[in-house]
Amino acid sequence: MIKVVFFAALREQLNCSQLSLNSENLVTVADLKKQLASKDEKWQKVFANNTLLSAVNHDMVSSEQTIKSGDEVAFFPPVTGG
Amino acid sequence: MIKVVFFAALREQLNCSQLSLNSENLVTVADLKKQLASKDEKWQKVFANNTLLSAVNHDMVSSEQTIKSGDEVAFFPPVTGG
Amino acid sequence: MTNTTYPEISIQTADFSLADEVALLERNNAIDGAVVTFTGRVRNKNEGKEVTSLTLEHYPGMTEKSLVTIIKQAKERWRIGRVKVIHRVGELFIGDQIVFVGVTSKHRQDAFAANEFIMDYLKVQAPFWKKEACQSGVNWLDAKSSDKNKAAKW
Amino acid sequence: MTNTTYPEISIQTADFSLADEVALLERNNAIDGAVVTFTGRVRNKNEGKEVTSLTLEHYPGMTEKSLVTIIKQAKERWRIGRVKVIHRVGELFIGDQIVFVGVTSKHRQDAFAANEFIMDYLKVQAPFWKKEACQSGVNWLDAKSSDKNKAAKW
Repeated sequence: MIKVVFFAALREQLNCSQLSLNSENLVTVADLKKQLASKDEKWQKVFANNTLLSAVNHDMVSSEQTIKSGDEVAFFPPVTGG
Repeated sequence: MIKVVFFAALREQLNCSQLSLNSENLVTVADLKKQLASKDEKWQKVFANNTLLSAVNHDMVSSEQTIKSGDEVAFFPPVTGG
Repeated sequence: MTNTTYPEISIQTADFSLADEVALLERNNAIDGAVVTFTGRVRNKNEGKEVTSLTLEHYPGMTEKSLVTIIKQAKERWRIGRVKVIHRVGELFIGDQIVFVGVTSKHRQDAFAANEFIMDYLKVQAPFWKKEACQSGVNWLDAKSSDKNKAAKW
Repeated sequence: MTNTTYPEISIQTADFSLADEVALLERNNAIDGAVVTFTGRVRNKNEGKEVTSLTLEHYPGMTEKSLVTIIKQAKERWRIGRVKVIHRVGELFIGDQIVFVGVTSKHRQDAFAANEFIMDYLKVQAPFWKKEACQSGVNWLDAKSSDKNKAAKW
């Protein structure tokens, strides 16, 4: 299983802060994004945004990053702290 | 008359913090330095130091700066505040 | 307020005291002659709009990891002594303190550079998000490309 | 402690409070989101020698004029809000505060740059001199060529 978390505008748009997915057939973050985007039109639209950032186990990563069962994957908009 | 003031190491070396000079025959700061250096061996030695800084009426100046009666001329070592 | 696992950082809802933080940076630290602080506060205007409040969200766990990494990078690049980074989360109002970065060093240049580097990297790497409330409503702030460019210059 | 003729600067023997100075910079100032401070303190060592105290001499009148000019230059170069520069004179001991520079701005980059510029120029243009007391005796400090080079880079 893979834990997926969403933050800020993304969390609100999806109305979802967290979900779990079976990690079968998922090799990379890109695969995970594709699978999430296939849920419905809303998710498709949100994941079409190419400014979205991804993190795996609390490290910022690119979409090519491989993932495995037990990982925590996060998706969020560009950060605006400070 | 020209008021001449000395600071820090320079003041201690000369054992003098302030003096007044007749401004006749003095056109520039360089002239003033030359006249002060001619006082005695100690003054000559101190004014031979080419790192000495000069100010006229509270503005840092070069030795070519012209001076006139009523001016306050200062000589001091490179500054070390902050 | 200090995170006991990571004493150099704190993510907190509570306010902080600049004086207390600087006192901690300076205590028993007579080898460092320079202390540079940055404090970021909620401005009354942002891009022309009157702001009434900001709400800060963050990603617990990743926030700490990213700040610790940024501080580590700063220590590798400059000869600095002590560092403290505080970032508040939750709802904040005009004039409230948002973020504090304090750096000490023997010589001032290192503290200035490391402090600005930490802020620049925090702005583009630490997972915080600001939601702004103004008279026209509530909206998430967009990231600024100028912040991205500024971080890339280091 | 504030000089009434030049409210942005103060040359004083008394200590100052960082918290009070920052509070003044921030009071009724919700347009500026960034506050950068520099505090310089007496270090316990200088070039390998154990220091016991420093005595600061200055040139009254010229000091004020030079600091006012430096602040004016900073305001011409960066978009900054409020500025305060405090420099102590007289005898100071290990850990004592020597100098404070505080700058506010809308955006952080201006406050960082202006603060460091003011310190760099103060170091080479403001007529202050330090006499250092250590176990081997008392001597006037030499100016550092690195300070001259740093100021020349702006």
